[in-house]
Amino acid sequence: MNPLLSAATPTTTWYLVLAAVLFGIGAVGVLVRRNPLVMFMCIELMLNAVNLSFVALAKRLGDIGGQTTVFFVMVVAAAEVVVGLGIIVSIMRRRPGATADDIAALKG
Amino acid sequence: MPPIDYPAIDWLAVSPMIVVLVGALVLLVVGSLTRMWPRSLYALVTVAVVVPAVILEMVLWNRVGHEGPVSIVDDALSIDRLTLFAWIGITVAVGLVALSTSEYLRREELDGPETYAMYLAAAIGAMVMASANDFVVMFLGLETLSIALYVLAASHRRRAESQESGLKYFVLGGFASAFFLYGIALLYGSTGTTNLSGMGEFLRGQVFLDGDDAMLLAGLALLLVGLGFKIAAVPFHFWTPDVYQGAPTPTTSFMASIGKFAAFAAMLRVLLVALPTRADDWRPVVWVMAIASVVIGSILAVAQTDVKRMLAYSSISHAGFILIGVEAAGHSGDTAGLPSALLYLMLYSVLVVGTFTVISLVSRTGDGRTDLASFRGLSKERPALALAMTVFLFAQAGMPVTSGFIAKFGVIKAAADNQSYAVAIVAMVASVIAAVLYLRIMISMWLSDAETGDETREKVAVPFTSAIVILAAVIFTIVAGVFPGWLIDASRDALAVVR
Amino acid sequence: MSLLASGTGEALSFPILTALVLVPLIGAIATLFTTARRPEITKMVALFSSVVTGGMSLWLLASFETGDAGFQFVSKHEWIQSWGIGWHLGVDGISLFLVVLTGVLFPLAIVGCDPHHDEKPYLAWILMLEAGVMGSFLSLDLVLFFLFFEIVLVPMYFLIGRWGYDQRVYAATKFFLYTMVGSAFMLVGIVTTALLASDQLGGVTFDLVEIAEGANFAASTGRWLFFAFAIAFAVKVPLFPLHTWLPDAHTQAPTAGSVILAGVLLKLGTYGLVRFGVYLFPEAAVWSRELFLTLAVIGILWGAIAATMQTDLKRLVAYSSVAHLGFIVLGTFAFTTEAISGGVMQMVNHGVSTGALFLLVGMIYERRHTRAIAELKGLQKVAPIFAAAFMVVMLSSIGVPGLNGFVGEFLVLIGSFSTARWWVVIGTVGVILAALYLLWAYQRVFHGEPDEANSSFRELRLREGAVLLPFIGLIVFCGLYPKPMLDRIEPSVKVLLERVEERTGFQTSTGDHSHGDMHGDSDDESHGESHDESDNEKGEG
Amino acid sequence: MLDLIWLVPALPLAGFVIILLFGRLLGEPKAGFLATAMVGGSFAVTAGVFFDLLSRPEAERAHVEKLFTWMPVGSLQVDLAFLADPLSITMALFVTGIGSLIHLYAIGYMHGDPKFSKFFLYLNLFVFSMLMLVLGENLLVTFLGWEGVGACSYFLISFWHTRESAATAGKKAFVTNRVGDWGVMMAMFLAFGAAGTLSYSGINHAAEEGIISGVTATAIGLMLFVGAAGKSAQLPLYVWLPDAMEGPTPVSALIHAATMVTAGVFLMTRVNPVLEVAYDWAPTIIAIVGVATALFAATIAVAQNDIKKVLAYSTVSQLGFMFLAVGSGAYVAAIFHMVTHAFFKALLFLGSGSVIHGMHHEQDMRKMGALRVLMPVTAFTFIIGWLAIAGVPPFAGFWSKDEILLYAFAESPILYAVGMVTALLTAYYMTRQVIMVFFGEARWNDHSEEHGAHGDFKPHESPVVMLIPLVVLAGLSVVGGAMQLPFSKDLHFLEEWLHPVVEFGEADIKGTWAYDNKYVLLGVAVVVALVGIAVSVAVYARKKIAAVEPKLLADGWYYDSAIARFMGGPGRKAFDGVAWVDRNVVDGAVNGVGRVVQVAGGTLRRGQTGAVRNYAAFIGVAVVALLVWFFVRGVVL
Amino acid sequence: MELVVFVLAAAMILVGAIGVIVRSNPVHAALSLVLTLFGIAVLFVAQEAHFLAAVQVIVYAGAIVVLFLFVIMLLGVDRTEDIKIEPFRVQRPLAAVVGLGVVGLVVASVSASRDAIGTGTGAGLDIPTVTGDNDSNIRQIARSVFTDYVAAFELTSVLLVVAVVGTVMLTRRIKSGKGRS
Repeated sequence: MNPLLSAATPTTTWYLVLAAVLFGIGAVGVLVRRNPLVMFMCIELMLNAVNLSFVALAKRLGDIGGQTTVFFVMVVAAAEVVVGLGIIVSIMRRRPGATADDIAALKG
Repeated sequence: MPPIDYPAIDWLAVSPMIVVLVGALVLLVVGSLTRMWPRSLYALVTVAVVVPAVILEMVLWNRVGHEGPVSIVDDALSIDRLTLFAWIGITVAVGLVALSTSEYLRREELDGPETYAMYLAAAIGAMVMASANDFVVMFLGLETLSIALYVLAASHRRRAESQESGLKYFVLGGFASAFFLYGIALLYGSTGTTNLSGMGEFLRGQVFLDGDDAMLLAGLALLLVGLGFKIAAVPFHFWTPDVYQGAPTPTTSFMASIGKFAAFAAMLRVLLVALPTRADDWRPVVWVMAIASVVIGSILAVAQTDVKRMLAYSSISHAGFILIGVEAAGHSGDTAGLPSALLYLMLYSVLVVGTFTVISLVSRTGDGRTDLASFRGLSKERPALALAMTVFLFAQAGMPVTSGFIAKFGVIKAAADNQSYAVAIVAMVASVIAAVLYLRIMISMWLSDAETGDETREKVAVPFTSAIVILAAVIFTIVAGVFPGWLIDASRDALAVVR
Repeated sequence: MSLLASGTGEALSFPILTALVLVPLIGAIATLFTTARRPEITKMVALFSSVVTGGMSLWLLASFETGDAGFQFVSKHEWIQSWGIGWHLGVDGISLFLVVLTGVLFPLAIVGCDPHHDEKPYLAWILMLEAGVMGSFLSLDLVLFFLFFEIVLVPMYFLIGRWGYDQRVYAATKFFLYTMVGSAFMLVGIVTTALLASDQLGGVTFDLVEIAEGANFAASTGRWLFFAFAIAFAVKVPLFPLHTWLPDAHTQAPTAGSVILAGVLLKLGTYGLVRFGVYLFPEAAVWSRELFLTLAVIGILWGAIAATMQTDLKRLVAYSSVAHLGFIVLGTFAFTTEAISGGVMQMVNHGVSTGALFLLVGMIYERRHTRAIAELKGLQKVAPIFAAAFMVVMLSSIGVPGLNGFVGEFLVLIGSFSTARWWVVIGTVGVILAALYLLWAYQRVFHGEPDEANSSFRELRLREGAVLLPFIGLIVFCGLYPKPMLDRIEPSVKVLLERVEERTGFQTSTGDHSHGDMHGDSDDESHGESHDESDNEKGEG
Repeated sequence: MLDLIWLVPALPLAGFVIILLFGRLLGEPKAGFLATAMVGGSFAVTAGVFFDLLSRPEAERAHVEKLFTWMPVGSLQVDLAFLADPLSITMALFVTGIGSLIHLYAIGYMHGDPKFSKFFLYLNLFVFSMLMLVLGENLLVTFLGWEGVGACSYFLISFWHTRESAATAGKKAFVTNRVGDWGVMMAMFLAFGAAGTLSYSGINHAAEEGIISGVTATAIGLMLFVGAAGKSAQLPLYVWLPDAMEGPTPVSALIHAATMVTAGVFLMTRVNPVLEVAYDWAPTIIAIVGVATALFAATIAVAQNDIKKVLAYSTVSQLGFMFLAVGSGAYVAAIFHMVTHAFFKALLFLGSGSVIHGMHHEQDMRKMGALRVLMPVTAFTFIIGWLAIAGVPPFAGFWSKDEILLYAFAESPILYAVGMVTALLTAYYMTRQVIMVFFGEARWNDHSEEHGAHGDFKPHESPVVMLIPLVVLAGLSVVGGAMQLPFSKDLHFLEEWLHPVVEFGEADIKGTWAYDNKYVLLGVAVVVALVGIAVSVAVYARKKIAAVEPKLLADGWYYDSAIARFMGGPGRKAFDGVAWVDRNVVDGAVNGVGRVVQVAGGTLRRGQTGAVRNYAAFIGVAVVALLVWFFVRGVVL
Repeated sequence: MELVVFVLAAAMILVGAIGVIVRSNPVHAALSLVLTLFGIAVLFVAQEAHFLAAVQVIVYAGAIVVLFLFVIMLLGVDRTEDIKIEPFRVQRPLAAVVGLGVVGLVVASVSASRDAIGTGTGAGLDIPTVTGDNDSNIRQIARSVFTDYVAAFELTSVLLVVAVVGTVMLTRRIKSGKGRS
């Protein structure tokens, strides 16, 4: 075992950094993907990154509030997905196979 | 296992929300179980729900005056005059929007109880946002409002634009919510609480060593992103024109009035209750956002040809004005900023509902005729409607004797009170630029000659319920412009927030 | 010393000033409730309310206490208490005649001009305009003034935009926006003034008199504030180089609009400079006088030269306004009793003569449907009485002694000579140019043999003559016997200048003649030094 | 009687008002007689005042009649008041006297004109204004009249306004006069600044007391002279006067010969104490300008063919003489010459009018000749006027011109020499005119066909209303010199009379060579006049010498056309330039701001692509910016 | 041990996340998302959030991703998206700026103040520590939900109502003709 590994126990910071990276990937995903469904997924990634942060911080702070918050966030995420998918379904019915870039009649 | 120590609930304090919630559920349940209700009844029921809510809010206003502000449900909600001011504004606006929606839905063949239930549910979200003393609660309120608005924006199923706006709003809203939430997480990490007043207290007692507050500030930054998105401030405004234009017009007015009111109330609370100690950090950001909003909103508005879109940009500019008040409120010892922002919101809400109600009538069947040409000849066809629109537009431009002037005056005064003269001047000059767009609409209504094809257009119908809304808004706009004293005093009373 | 001291004692049960504002407003609303099928009733209602207003203004003139410098008929009520804004109206020698002019001009404009379509809203807007203008001249509260000053734009916008000529929308929009830019600065200035004064006054108030009497601004602050006000007024006046909205607005406005615009609206700017610029910020006004004098003189010449080259008769008259208003500004910033009194006279006189000129041009347009000078010819032969009326008004505008235009101009120039010598020397050249452009225009329009299109030009009709008669009467009367006016104007001006002198040490009187020689520069320098000293005092204080 | 002085201007004013209201009702000729009666009445009152003044001791020969306070503000207190003193009454006498004669004449001259009554309307208004000018107690009342006569002159020059040239001439007169008015206004400002008053007595008193410093007095004097140069048609502002001949001939006689144009001389005389205080070079400038104008105009007159143009340039020239007098300090001589000039020049003009009338509005002398037979009275009176102006003793012009030249010599022999040359030229061109019009062969028969309507064209003598004034004026031209004869101190009636106003007199040149040899000068003058006449006769009657009428002189040294070319060329371009800048730069900046906003809006719009991913990206960038700011605040700072 | 878990879970998370944004087929993306969600669930366990880990797997990985897949199938939008082409030239550079910027700055901020974390006086301090044995995680959450967060909890009911009604509103077929009346 090299000393780095042995010395290293993942601290809260590690989790936070991981969460930040995940959040960043999610954000980049929203920017680069054109399929609205995949964009939603990326938003889910971002929310999960936040959840991860909350949980890690809750542990570090010794406060259950962070975990409770994650619980609520999950509810919100679920609700968002439901509604978001609803919107997509109603759009896709009208325009099957449209990408996010195609849906740009309103501009200027 | 120790028993759960349920928090005591001050039922009177939450009664307005309960009334609204009950209204929403009644509409939903009874409405979906029965056949189509008679014309306008859904809207009238909504109004009937709103009226007692407003009354209760006034009772609470009085109570808070006597007993002082309280925080209830384990500090999750603050019942102070900031809350109540916002609540009154929100509920009144809901009533007005509901009334103006009634005939719209009939015309567009979308009638049903769901829209009204959605309004009321969204109103609860908005009320929660305005009163939340906990970030989690605020986030949930925000999401309730937002999700309802996503749905409402996309709810005109015959219009592709409506669905497009719903999708855009949803994607960007979700994106911004994630930032907002991340901001909450980082603040939580730095302070150990999600409670606003708790956070404020903690920060007051905390001395940060070098760099220790970096996470706090990063959280603050992300929080401002979320809030900036909701209030539609530059540079988070990109959704606004598209969504305002595409959404069904009553929904647009809902967003512009209630949405903005709730978001600003939440913003004020976050910044002034949780983070007043970091005012030196956020004030410059708000300053930049304010200036950028007034200027860019105005400039972009000038280049438009669609009235709804113009007003969307102008709402960005108005948001900038309100941000000036917020910025002023960030100065230590300031007593003018918060009241001016609230006053602006109250006056603007009514104004914007009136404006969009007119637009919803002019947009004619299909809700598509919102370009400038559609307003051509309105003064001949419907002089009273054109006159009302003129009042609204002048008010938005900040002409005296209308509420718009009082609103701007208050904000400018707040800025001047804190020596932010540059902001004040930039804002006033930008409002001149914005005046161009109001003038353009008026030119269409009053000064343009009829063109071929105009006479074959569908005539603009002015149904009774919408007329009531417009009349009420006009009266309020002028009365508040001439006798604004009571509103100013009320907004000033809101200074005593739960800290 | 207080300007208010004598005025408040007035025990008048009837709030005449409030009525002056409200009667036209009520008239406007009443007009809207008349039926469109009976236009004559609409017109009667409108005319009635404007005549009542005019009558009240004349009554005001009659019962005005001559020799009393303070504000009279003061009407002071709480309005927006929480912001310290009050309904404070009052009239003194400076505003009195502007009020009367407003009261007299509007009925004449209503009678004398025909909108041709949509008479009802037209009259309503005119009456609303009257209320706004009255309010502006009477307000003694900064916000109240701003309110009226700004609201005036709305009726004017519609009057130009709806009843104007082919370029009306452009002109109306330009007018509206241009003026609004100025107001934007003024609003910030007003708010800041009140807030900065509140420390010295012990509370925020927008009351003009209280601020002016009770507050003293540091030199640099006062200058900034002054400029915030001055920009708005400079646009309104309009002062070179902010004048280009005016030719467009005047040219495109319907006749009544031009008459009112030239007659009273422009005076809001010059009046504002005196009432709010000089009165509130004497130090800054004195400090910046060279700038304003220079711009005024440039305006005089520029307006005159530009007027000479116009091909549109109305545009020519519009540019002549730029030149004439330059004289008023020149007088204002000369800070002598004669000059400012002359400036106030000139405000009224310009209103009368240019108003009449626009009426006449409007009549030409009614008959010929053109304003192009090139298309008019030989009108004097076919319509000698019309030509004579035009001639009298034009001579007044040129500033021929014995007519009213001369009095103001002369007093401005002679009054300014002691404190602004070289500006006067140059500015007086404008007198020459006035003759040039007006006579040249007159020659092209009225002289010569009328061609076919012009030979059927109709002679002045009775109604038109009846409208013009009061104008001509005023032109001659004020030219020959301005004493009653000056007697009322002078005390207020004197007090104002005493204030300027007291605050700045600027030598305002022309009284000392012992060194009245060509070396005027040395005088100016000594003035400069003295007010520099006072700067320092205020800076420390 | 003195307190009735207000009646003097009031009567013509009343005439004006009556004709204004009832002019059409009165019609021809009643309007004319009414107007004449009013001016005549005015003359009578003036005469009464004159005798009243005469009956008083010299010190009391000044009376101020205040009507009301005109402009009281601050330290400026201007009354509408009249000053009856020897100078003003002298002026008023000849203004009303000659005025009434010319009114009478005009009744005949304007016969048949459709605007007959309007003509008298203007004429009465003019007399009123002129009386305000001369009777004014202060500079401002004078200025009122000053501008009033200018306006009336404008009306009357362009009386036949359908004629383009008349309209242009009127405008030119007014505008050129305005240039002079600038000077008068400056002088008023300076005087007020220095003396604190505009009243003549105040200003003159201040000058005498030394309150007005030399430099200010110089400025006042020169500025007034600028005004006088405008009104009295001196270089460089004389250009309007020849053009003013577009007006009806009675107008030329009244306004552009006898009265209005002398206002400048009057004004300078009025403020002579100020000129006395001024630096010495100031009057010298006036004298030089005067004599230069005299010579200049005389040279032009030599080559004119229009009967009125000759007289117009002659007027300019004679006015130059008056200014030479003023500049030399010979105010009395100036007034003297003004009066005599009024007599004979009015006579000449009226005579020419009579000729024109008889010739059916033909003004070209080349188409005249031998008219003495057909128009005997006109010819006779015209010849008297000619002798008067040519300086032949004992006619009026000789005495007054001689007195001026005497003073000029005392000032400087050069001035005298130039004056003499001018006198020579005057005799020459006036003789030329008389010969061309009244002698030689009749050239008008040749052109009879040109007179269209009048099939059998034949010049005729004028009606009697026109001849009476001619005769009266001829009489005055003969005896007018008696006012002021050089032979003895006792014969200096005018000097004596004006003494309260003009203290400067013959005593002041005592001891100079000129004074001691004034009879020599007298003789030289006679010789010069006769030489001029002789040469002219040789040229035009005997045709022994070829006539020298170069185009240069006929076109007035091209001065007028140079000005016209400048005004039409660079001047107009400059004005156009200002208008261009106004439109494109000043207004262009305004519209430019609007365009900038629009362009900015258009550019920013492009960021609003409609693609939700772009929006997200922009928001993301803003997030990064915010994070950077807060990171900087938190960590770096 | 902890390290190994963390590294493995982090690898799952990141691989899954990258999979979501680079897999051109939406079905694959959804499946990658499942991977990430599982990885997060693992870390929840590592951070003593047992209840949340369960919910994460059941609700998130189970219900939500299934919903995604369902919709993909329903709409037949499982066509691959050509992610090599980017119609907006600035989009990817901006994305890079945003990604790197957000990650970099948040990481920098977090590490700058890493020592300050945990100094906060949380509102939940009276609740026994997460690691304590005296109360299970689920109980603690329950207690927290019904005391401190009862308002939020109640609000979720509204939220869910909104979501349900909203979805109904959005997806209900439009009736042709003159509506329901």
